[in-house]
Amino acid sequence: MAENEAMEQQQTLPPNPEKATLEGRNKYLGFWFFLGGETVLFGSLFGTYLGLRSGVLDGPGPADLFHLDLVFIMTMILLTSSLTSVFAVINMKRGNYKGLLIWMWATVALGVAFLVFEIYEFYEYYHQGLGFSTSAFASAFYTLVGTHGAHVLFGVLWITTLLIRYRKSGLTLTNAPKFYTAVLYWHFIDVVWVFIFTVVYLLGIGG
Amino acid sequence: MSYEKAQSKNVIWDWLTTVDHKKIGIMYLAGGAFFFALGGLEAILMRIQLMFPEFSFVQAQTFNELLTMHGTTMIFLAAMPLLFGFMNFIIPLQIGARDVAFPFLNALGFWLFLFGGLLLNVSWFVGGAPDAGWTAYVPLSSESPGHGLDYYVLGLQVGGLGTLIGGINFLVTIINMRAPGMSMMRMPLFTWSSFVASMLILFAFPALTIGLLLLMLERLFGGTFFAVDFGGNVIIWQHLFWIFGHPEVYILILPAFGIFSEILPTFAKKRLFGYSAMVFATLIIGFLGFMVWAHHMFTVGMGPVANAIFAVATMAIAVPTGIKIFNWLLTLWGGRIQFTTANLFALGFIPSFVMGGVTGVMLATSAANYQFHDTYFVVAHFHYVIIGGVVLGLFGGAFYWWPKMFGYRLNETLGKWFFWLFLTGFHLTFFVQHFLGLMGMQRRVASYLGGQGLESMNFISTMGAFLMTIAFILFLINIFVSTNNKENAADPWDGRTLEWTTPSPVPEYNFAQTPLVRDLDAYWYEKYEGDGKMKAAEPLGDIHMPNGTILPVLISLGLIIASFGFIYMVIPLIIAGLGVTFGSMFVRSIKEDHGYHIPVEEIKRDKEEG
Amino acid sequence: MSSHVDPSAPLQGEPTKNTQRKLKKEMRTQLVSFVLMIFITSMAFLSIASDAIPSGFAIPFILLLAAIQVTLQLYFFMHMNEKGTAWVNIMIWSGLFIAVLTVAALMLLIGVVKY
Amino acid sequence: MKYIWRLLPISFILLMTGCGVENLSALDPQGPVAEMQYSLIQLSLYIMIFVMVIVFSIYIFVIYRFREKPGDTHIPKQVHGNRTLEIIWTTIPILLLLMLAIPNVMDTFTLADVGVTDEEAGEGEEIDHITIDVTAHQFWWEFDYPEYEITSGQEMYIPTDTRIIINLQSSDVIHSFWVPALAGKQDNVPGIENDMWFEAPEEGVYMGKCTELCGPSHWQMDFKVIAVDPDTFDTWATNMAEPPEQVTDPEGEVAVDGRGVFEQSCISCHAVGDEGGNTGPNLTNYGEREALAGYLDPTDENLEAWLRDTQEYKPGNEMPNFNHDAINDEEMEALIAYLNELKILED
Ligand code: HEA
Ligand code: HEA
Ligand code: HEC
Ligand code: CUA
Ligand SMILES: [Cu+2]
Repeated sequence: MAENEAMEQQQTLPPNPEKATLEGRNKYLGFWFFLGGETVLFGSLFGTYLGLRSGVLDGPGPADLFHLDLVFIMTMILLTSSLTSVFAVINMKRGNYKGLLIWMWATVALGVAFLVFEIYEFYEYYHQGLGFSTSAFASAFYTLVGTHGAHVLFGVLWITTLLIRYRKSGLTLTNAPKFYTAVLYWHFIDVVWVFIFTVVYLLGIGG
Repeated sequence: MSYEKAQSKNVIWDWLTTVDHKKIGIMYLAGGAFFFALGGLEAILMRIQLMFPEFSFVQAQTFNELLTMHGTTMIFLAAMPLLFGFMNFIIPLQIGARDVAFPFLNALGFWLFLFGGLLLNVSWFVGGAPDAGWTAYVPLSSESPGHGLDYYVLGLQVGGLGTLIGGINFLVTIINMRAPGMSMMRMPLFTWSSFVASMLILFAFPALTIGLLLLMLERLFGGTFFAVDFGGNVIIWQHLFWIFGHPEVYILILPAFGIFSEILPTFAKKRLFGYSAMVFATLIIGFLGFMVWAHHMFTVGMGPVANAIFAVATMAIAVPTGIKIFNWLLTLWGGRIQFTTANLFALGFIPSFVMGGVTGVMLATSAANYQFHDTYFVVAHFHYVIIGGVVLGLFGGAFYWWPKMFGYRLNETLGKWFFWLFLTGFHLTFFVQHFLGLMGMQRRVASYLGGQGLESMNFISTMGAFLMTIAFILFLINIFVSTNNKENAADPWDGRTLEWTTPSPVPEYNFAQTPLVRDLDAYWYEKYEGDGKMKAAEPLGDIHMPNGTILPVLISLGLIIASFGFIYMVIPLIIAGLGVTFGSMFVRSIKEDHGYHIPVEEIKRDKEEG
Repeated sequence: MSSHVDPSAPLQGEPTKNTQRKLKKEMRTQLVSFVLMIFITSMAFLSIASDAIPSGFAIPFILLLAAIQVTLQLYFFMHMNEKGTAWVNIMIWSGLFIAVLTVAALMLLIGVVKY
Repeated sequence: MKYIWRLLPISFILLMTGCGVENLSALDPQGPVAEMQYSLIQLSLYIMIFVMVIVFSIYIFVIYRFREKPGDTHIPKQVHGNRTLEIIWTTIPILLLLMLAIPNVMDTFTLADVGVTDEEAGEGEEIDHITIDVTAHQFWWEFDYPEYEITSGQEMYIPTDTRIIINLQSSDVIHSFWVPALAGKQDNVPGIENDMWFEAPEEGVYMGKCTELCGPSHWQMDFKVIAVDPDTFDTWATNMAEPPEQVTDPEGEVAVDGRGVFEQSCISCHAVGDEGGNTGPNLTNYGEREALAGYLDPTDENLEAWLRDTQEYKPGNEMPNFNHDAINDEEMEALIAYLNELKILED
C-alpha cells in the first residue's frame, strides 16, 4: 500500500515530502488533531483567566503592570519566527536542506529571544508585587502566560534536538514529517500568543 | 532489528516492550478487569456499610475514601480501559489494517494508564485515599488535608494523558489505515462509535487536564484560583470538570453502543437496520454531548436562563438515542434471534438502558432537578446507564470477541448463569435507589438514620450488590474452565465483519494480504454474494513491522517518579523523574527505528498451517 | 519484493517545474500575509496604546483583528486551505468551537451574575 | 423473566404514591414549591412510562416472534432501513420532550423569581415575606433573620403561609440546602450568594439535609424547618431577640452553676441571647431543640456523650471534646441542666 507508493519515488524528492509515506501522513494528521485538543486546553486557560481577571484584591492589576511596548516587541518576535519557519518549509519542499536548517535555526533564535523577554517580564512583575499567590488574577495570569511560555520552551528544545540530530543527514522521508510537525507546533504557539496579546494585554490595558 | 531477533525474546520482556495493538489490547483488558474488581470491592464495602442504618462497618472518613475511589476507579481505570482494550484489539481488524497508526504511542498510552492507576491506589497505603468524591469539588478538595487529593490529581493527570494519546491514535488509525474499499460509510458501527468517542476524548480531556493542573497548582504551589479570600471562584472547577465530565459519559457509552451494534445484527442474522441513521445519531450524540455539561450544576446558581437552556439541550439527546434504540429493535424485527450469552447481554441492555435514559431526561428537567440532584435518584440513574449500558456492553463484547482474542470460547451455560444473576442483582441494587432518593436520602452519605423509612430499600440494594458479586465470580471462573473450548474459534458466530476473516489467535501481522472491501459487512457480503473468502487488495509480500521498545515503560515510570516528587515536594525526585521521561523521549526522537520485515516465506508457512 | 525502502536515505533531485512555480507563488503569499499580520498587530496595538479610540469600539475591533490574524495563520502559514485537509479543518474548528463555549461559560456562568 | 419488564412501570406508579416518611419525602410535598416540583416529576414520569411501554412492547413482541426456533436455518432478508420510520421515531420523541420542556422552562423561571412581594402585601396582610440568611458551616446551619436581627442555629422557625426568601452562603466548603417536603435544593457556595423561596401551609417540623459532600460528617448535617402559626412565630422572634430571664439569668442552683461552666468553656463559641461567639450554633433556645447537633435525640445522655466526645460523633467539626479534666461530672450535670433550661417559647 502506502509503502509501495513511497517505493516508486524512492529517493527522489516528492512535492510534499512530509506526507510521502503513510508514517508521515499519520504524523501530520495526528499532530493536527493534537493541536485541536490544545485549542481546548488553551481555551480552558483563557476562560479561567477571564473568569478571574477581576479578582485582583489588594495586589497590582493588569493596568498597573503591563508594559505594552515590551509585549509588542515580543509579539513581533514571535510573528517573525512564524515567517522564518514558513521559509524553512518552503526550502524543504524545494529540496534545499541547508536552507531548511538555516531558517529553522533562525526560528530557534527568535524563540529564545522571546523567552528571554518573557522571563524578564515575569521578573519585573514579581518585583512589582505580583507573586503567584498574590491574587486569583495573579495565579491565572501566570498560569496562562506561563503555560504558553512552557510551550515555547518545549518547541525550542524540540527543534534544537531535530536540528542537531539531523544536521548532516540531508532531507529524508523520516525527518521531513518531523520538521513539518515542529513547524506546525510553532505556528500554533504563535496563534495562541496572538490571543494572549489581545485578550490579556490589550484588553488588560484597554478593557 | 532482524526478523529472527524479533522472534527470540522472553515472554515478560516481550509484553513489556510490545507495540502490537493486540497485545496492548489484552493488557488494557487485564488492567481494566483488575481495577473493575477493585472498584467493585469498594462498592461492596460501601453497600455493606449502608446495609443497616447507623451501621459502623467503616468510618465516615473511610467511606468517603471508598466512595471517591470507587467512582474514580470505575470510570477512569475500569470502564474506559476495558473499552480501550476492545478498541485496540478490534478496530484495526475491523478496518483491515495491520496495526494502529502509532504503535509506540499506543504502548505509551497503556503504560501511562496503568501507572497512573497504580499511583492513585498507592494513596490507600500512605495515609488515606482521596475523599472529595470523584468530582473533587473545590474547595473541599483544594483544602482537603493529607495527600489523598494529590494522588488523585497526579494519578488522573498521568492516566488522562494516556487516554488522550489513545484517542488521537484511534482517530488517525481510522482515517488513514482503512483497507481499500472500506469507505467511512462502510465501517462497522463499533469502529464508527469508537471514532466519535475518540473525538470526544480529544476535546474533553484537555479541560480535565487544565482543571487538574489548576488544582495541583492550588494545592502544591499556592495557587489561588479557588480561594475565595483571594478573589478566586469555586464554580470554575465545576465547569472545567463537567465540560470534561459530561462528554466522558458518552465516551463510555458510545463504544458500548457500537458493541451492541455488532452483536445484535450477528445474532439476528440481519444487517443493521438504518446504518446511516445510526452513524448520524452517533455523531449528533457526540456533538450534543458538548452542549449540556451544566445539567450537573442546576443548583449552583447560574440563573434561570442558563438552567433552561441547558435543560432543553440535555433533553434533546433523548432524540438521537431513541433513534438508536428503535433501529436496534428493527434490526431484531424479522431476524432469526439466537440467544447466545453475548446476545443476552445485548438484549438485556435495551430495556435496562432505556430505564436509565428516561431517568436522565427526568433529571434534565431543571425545576425538578432541584429535588433529584445529589440524591440516590442520581445514583440510580447513572448506574442504570453505566451498568445497563457500558458494563453489559463490556460483558457482551467479552463473550462475543473472546474467541478471537484468546483463541477459545467461553462456556455458554456458565455464561447464561452469569448473565441472569448479574442482571437480577443489578436491577435489585439500583431500582430501589430511585425511591430512596426521592424519599430524602442524599448521595455520598456514610450512613443514614433509622426511622426515616430508608432501611428496607437499602437492605434490598445491598443484597442485589451481593448477587452481582456472585455473578462476577462466575465470570472469572468461566475464564479459567473454558480454556479447552478451542474448536471453531476463528468465526464461531457466522460473523459479518473483517475481524472474523482472520485466524484465531490472530497472527501478529493480522492480514497476510490486505483485504479488498466491497460492501458494508464485508465478510458477510463475500459469504453470501461471493465465494466466502475476502478478495486481496495486494500481492503476498514481506510485511513491515515496528520494533518493540521499553521506552514507553520508562517514560511512564519517569512521570510516576516525578509525581511522587511533586506530592512530597522532593525536588531531586522531580528532576530525576522528569529526567527519565524526557531522556527517554529524547532517545526515542534521535534514535531512528525503521522496524523489521517478516519475510514472505514465513507468511506463506503460516497460511498453510492456518 | 526484496528491496525495501530506506527511509533514512537523503532525498535526491529537484522538485518539478510545476512545484517550483507553486512554491514561488506561495512564497509571495506568505510574505503578503506576514506583512498583513504585522499591520494588523500594530493596528490593534495602536488602537489601545494611543487611547484615541473609545474602548467600546476598540474591544470588538481588536478581537476582530485577532480573529483575522488567526485565520491567516491557520490558512496560509499552516496550509489549512490546501486540498486534503478536510479532517484537519473539522478537528480545528471543533476545537475552536468548544474552546469558545468554555470561555463563554467561564466568563458568564460562574455564579457572580445570574442569567 | 421477560414479563418482568411489563410489571416495572406498574410497580413504579404503585411505589410512587405516598412513599417515605412524612415531612421528609419529596413525594409528599407541602407547599407551593414542592408541589410544583412534584407535579413536574409526575408529568415527566408519565411521559417516561409511556416511552417505556412503547419500547418494551415492541421489544417483547420482537423477541418472542423472531426467536430462533429449533431447526430453523433460514437467512433473514437483509433490510437496509426505512426513511418513514426514522422520521416517525424522530418526531414523536421531540413532541414528547416539548410537552416536558415547556412547563419546565416556565417552572424554572417561577422558582428563580424569589420576588419582592410588596404588591401582594397591599391586601392587608401583616407580613408578606420573611428573609432568612442561611449560612452553612462544617457541619451545622446558621439562620439569620436580618429583619428581626436574630440568629438561630440548626432549627429554622418560620410562620406558616408566608413566603420565605432564603439567601444562601457558606463559610467554608460547598453545602446544599434541601428540605424535600418544602422545596428542592440550592447550593451554599462560598463567595457566591444564591437565593430561593418556599412556603409552608401547614404547621410542622420539616426535615432538612445537606446534599453536597462537605467532609466526613456530611451525612449528619441535618437541620429542621419548624413551621408555626404567625403568632407563635412572633413570640419566638421577640424572645430570641430578648430572651426571658430563665435563659440569661437562670434560677435554681444547678442551672446557675451550669451557667458558670458555660461562661467559662462554651461562650467563646456559642451565644445565648446576644452574648457569645458564633463559631458554633446559637444555643438560646437549646432546651426546645428537636434534635441535638442536628440529628441526635436531645436526651441528657446524648448531650453528655456529645460534649465529652464530639469528635467521635461528628468527626472534623470545630468543637473540641471536653474530657473529665476540662469539665468534671458535677459541672457536667449542672451544665446539662442549664442547657435544658434554655427555652423561650413556654414561660
Ligand atoms: C454512560 C453514562 C451516562 C449516560 C449514557 C447518561 C445519559 C444521560 N444522562 Fe446522565 N449521568 C451519568 C452518566 C450517564 N448519563 C453520570 C455518571 C452522572 C452523575 C455524575 C455525578 O454527579 O457523579 C449523570 C448525571 C446526570 C444528570 C445530573 C444529575 C444531577 O446530578 O442532578 C443529568 C441531568 O440532566 C443527566 C441526564 C442524562 C440524560 C438526559 C442522558 C441521555 O443521554 C439519555 C438518553 C436516553 C434515553 C432517553 C432513552 C432512549 C430514548 C428513547 C427510547 C426515545 C424516547 C425518549 C423520550 C422521549 C424521553 N445525567
Ligand atoms: C463504571 C462505573 C461504575 C460501575 C460499574 C459501578 C458499579 C457499582 N456501583 Fe457505583 N459509582 C460510580 C460508577 C460506577 N459504579 C460513580 C461514578 C459513583 C459516584 C462516586 C461519587 O459520588 O463520587 C458511584 C457511586 C456509587 C454509590 C453511591 C455512593 C454514595 O453516593 O454514597 C453506590 C452505592 O450503592 C454504588 C454502588 C455500586 C455497586 C454495588 C456497583 C456494582 O455494580 C459493582 C459490581 C462489581 C462487582 C460485583 C465486582 C466485585 C468483585 C469483587 C468483590 C472482588 C472479587 C475479586 C476476585 C474474586 C478476584 N456506586
Ligand atoms: C471551638 C468552639 C466550640 C466550643 C468551645 C464549644 N462548642 Fe459546642 N459547638 C461548636 C460547633 C462548631 C458546633 C456544631 C457542631 C456540628 O453540628 O457540626 C457545636 C455544637 C454544640 C451543640 C449542639 C448544638 C445544637 O444546636 O444541637 C451543643 C449542645 C454544644 N455545642 C454545646 C457546647 C457546650 C456546652 C460547650 C462548652 C462546654 C461547647 N459547646 C463548647 C463549637 C464549640
Ligand atoms: Cu454540608 Cu454536606
Ligand atoms: Cu451529564
